[in-house]
Amino acid sequence: MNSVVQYIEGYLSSNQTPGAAGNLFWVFVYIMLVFGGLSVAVIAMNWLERKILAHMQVRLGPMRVGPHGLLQPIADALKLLLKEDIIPAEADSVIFWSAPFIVVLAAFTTFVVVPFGPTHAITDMNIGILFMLGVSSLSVLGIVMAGWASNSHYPLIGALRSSAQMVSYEVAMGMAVVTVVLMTSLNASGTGTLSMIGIVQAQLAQGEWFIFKFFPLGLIAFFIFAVAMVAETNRAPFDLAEAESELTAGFHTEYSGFRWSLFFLAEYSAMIAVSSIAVTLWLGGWLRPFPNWLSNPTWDLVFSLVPGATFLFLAGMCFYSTARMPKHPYFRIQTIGLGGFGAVLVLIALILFVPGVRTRVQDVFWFAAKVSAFMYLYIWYRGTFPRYRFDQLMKMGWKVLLPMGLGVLILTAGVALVQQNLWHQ
Amino acid sequence: MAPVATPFFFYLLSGIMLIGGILVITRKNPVHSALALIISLLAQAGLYLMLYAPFVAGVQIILYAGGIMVLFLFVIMLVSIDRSMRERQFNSQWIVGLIAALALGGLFIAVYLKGNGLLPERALPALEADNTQRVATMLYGQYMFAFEIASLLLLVAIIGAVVMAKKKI
Amino acid sequence: MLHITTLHYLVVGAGLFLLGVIGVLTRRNVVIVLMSIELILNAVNLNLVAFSRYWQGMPVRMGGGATALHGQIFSIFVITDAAAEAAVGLGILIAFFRNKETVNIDEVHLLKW
Amino acid sequence: MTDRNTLSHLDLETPEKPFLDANELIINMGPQHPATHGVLRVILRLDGEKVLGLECVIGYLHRGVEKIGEHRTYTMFNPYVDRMDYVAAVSNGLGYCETVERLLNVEAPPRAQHVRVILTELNRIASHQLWLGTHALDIGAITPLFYTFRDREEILKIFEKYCGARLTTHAFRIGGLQYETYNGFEKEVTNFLNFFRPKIDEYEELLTTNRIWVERTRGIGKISAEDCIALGVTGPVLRASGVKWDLRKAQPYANYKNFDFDIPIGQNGDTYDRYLVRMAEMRQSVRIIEQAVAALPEGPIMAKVPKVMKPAPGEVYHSIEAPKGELGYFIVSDGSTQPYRVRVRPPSFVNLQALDLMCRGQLVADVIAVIGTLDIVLGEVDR
Repeated sequence: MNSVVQYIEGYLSSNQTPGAAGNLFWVFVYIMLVFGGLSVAVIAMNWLERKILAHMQVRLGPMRVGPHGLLQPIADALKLLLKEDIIPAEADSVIFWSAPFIVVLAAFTTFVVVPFGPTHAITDMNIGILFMLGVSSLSVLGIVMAGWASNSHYPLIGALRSSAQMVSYEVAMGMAVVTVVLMTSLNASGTGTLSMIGIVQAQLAQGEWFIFKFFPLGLIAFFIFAVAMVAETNRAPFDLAEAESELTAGFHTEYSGFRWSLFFLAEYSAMIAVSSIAVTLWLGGWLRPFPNWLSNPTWDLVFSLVPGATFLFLAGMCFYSTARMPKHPYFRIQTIGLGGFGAVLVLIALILFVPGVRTRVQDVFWFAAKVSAFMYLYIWYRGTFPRYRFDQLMKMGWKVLLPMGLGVLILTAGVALVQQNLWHQ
Repeated sequence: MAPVATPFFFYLLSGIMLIGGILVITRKNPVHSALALIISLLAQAGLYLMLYAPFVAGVQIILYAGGIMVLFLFVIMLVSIDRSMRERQFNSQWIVGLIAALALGGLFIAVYLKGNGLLPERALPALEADNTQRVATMLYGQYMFAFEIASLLLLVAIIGAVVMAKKKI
Repeated sequence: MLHITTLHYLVVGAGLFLLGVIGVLTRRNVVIVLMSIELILNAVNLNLVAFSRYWQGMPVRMGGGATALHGQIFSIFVITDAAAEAAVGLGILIAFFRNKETVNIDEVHLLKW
Repeated sequence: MTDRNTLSHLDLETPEKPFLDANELIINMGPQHPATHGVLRVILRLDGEKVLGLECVIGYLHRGVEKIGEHRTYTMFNPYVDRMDYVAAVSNGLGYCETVERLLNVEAPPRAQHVRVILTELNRIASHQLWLGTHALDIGAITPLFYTFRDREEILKIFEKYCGARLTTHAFRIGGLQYETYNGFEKEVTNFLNFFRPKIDEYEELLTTNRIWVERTRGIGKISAEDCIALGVTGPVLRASGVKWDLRKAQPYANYKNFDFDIPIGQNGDTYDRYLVRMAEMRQSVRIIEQAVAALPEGPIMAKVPKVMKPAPGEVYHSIEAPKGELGYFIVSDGSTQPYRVRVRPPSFVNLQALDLMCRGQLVADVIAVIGTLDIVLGEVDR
């Protein structure tokens, strides 16, 4: 028993990722944590998207299941699991059956290298960002398989559209990513890195997020990536693959029940994955704001209190809504539920205030906060923009983003060369 | 990180790879063949990782599995495969072809049996850490010219493919 | 056999190569023939990377050492060529299909149409 | 005149040569499809995503309205016409009542005429709102739908208060109105106008300068004025092609000649212009209602019509400017209590004929946009 505690303590004091340390037990724990957290994030995202979109559209959104519809995603999940799983008679059943799993697998596997903190990653790979782009590009295969196996015109067109779209935007995305990789090489040794953790550490060492590097070059590269990542995940305004007004539902038209929910899960996981890439590459990953400038112990303390304070604020909102609930017996359970949810949030906040937890977890908090900003953007786009047409989408990818990416890459290389030469003199 | 259970993973991955290869050449439906090929390619990427070539593995996944095979699937879906699936799958000279291939296999076996001692076993260093940087240095240093020619080749291939596949230019 | 040597990789590569050759020589469907060519290229790649690994263990005076990554570089070039080959091959296939309405390779016996 | 070839019918009878083209694809869009506004079935022949031609298959909502008219008395047939263009039921009723009034040689009193104009124009706004919401939804902007439906609710409330129904109103009677306006009708309508004016700006803010919206609509589904006239296309579609033709000005009915309003026209005849024309029409409708409410006269609401209507034998064709275009009624009387023949010229049906011409050479996504911009209601197409 004592040795177990020592084992855990030994890990907690180490400063390596479990993968790099070769510690299989902790790798397993981390995989469970990441995928559990991811599932919770997808569920929360489902609720938030419906709520935020509803409020943008002057309506309330889900209000029935649980207080303010908080339990709606669970009800949805139950409904999907209990639905009949239909495989069309003429479908290629093996491929039809396996396509959703490939999509989900591709979306989940990318999280192996996402750094939630300097030690909070399942593993750190030498080819981290390459691995992420490669594995996320495998989801195209799942989509093509789903569209083809359904043996129906709409899914086929949806699959062709989405695969063409994803393959095209990967090119522009790659250009933006290479720009960042080039920026990481601005150190004394002159070699860059593809490792996700290495990229964040390079930002820390250079004292600025890469979005501000060589202003406006970093910003343009970020913009290219931010556009390409929306296209890459097939979300509005680039949601042609599942344009409901044209192709009913695109490649998953023929899917129902559990398999459909897997596509849903994969879509949201992929959104979180690409947002994680954007955060890691341009927005300093797990770094708190101003890690170099405001670096005395007082500021360290202040910033490490922010996560707990955020949860306290959310809890306060919960209690405020509880107080505003109608005083009617019909709403009693909902009021109690909302109050209970607030209490849970307070509990989390209190745990986050414990000094040992505080310092370990605040990295994850900053990372999650940055990612959620992107998630909000996704919802905002969806509420605001009409849909692009396919040729316009392609034109944008190949004629606007790609030349822009090439230009930024060349300019960055030039500026970096000049700076590097100055360095060595 | 030290490699774990190397023989197990080697046999697993090469088994998947070879089974995938067999499926590629025996399936009736080209889509099934393509998917088997993708599985085979992914297993091969795993083998590259075991050989401490992470960059090649990454390129294999992005380019082969994510790029070339999507192109294949695209074309298979564009051309109608129903008719060819109902027809004879192997050509009339298949026996001759098989014999020729097996003769080549015999040649391989002979070579490997004969030359087994040529490759003495050595203690190999684990070199994953800066593999990508080294590959980059070589690619843009020593092999600069070849790299440029490769890019030219790709350009020609793009133009050629467009010229051939497009009805009206 | 507990230790995996270079020879193991070479044998696996040869097996894959053979499968590719059998596919090219026996199948009628152009798409599958093209895929078999990909198999052959991949078998070559596996050998190249395995030899690259082998050379990393050789002494530096013989051209080995940690920087002996020529095999990996070559495999990258082979992948590039495979991409070019696939693009052109599939382009030809589409043109062929449009004119002949078939994907059978033994019906390609004219040099013009 | 238009070139015959551009209008030549799509030949679907002769079977396609199999595998002639690796890219050619026939897609059946509808009748159950989220973007065909009901039960329209469109057979698309595609080259990849490009439309080579299309054919509409209609009749899924056919209820034989014209035939029913021959077996009902003039009064009994009145509620049936509401079921044709159910989003602009008031206009349908106005057209029918006015046609029968012409057959009977009676004229509705001025107050009735004014109320008719107010309700018809309110209905025009409601119809355009529904068009805007669904059209934007088709193009992928999901938010305008909720905005327009929120505001359309206010109009429906006024209808409900006036005649008890929200959608199929049956607001008018032959010879005038059945109901006097309720207390505070003028005030509520004025309130609505004040509420609605900034809302049009809100819609326009979401869409008019939205880059994606402009890219999706400008130059899409172009149709020239000549083609419009050759095909008999009317309404906002015709006006967006630059023809200043509005029956409210050209052949004033009700008492539209007393009101001052403009006819908005476009130049390019594309989807974007049709959007702008309809937005401007909403503003003009607000202007008309404003004047009508201000000048609402006192007086009777019903002209003297016989209890049993037996119009003298004869025939009348009368048409009005419905929100979707020229809505015409051709009624033949044989002197009995029932019409000998009722023929309706529905704008949606005629406008739908332009779909093939407008979609040729465009992409699948544009077919959706063009169906949306034609603003068809299948109840009216199939009758």
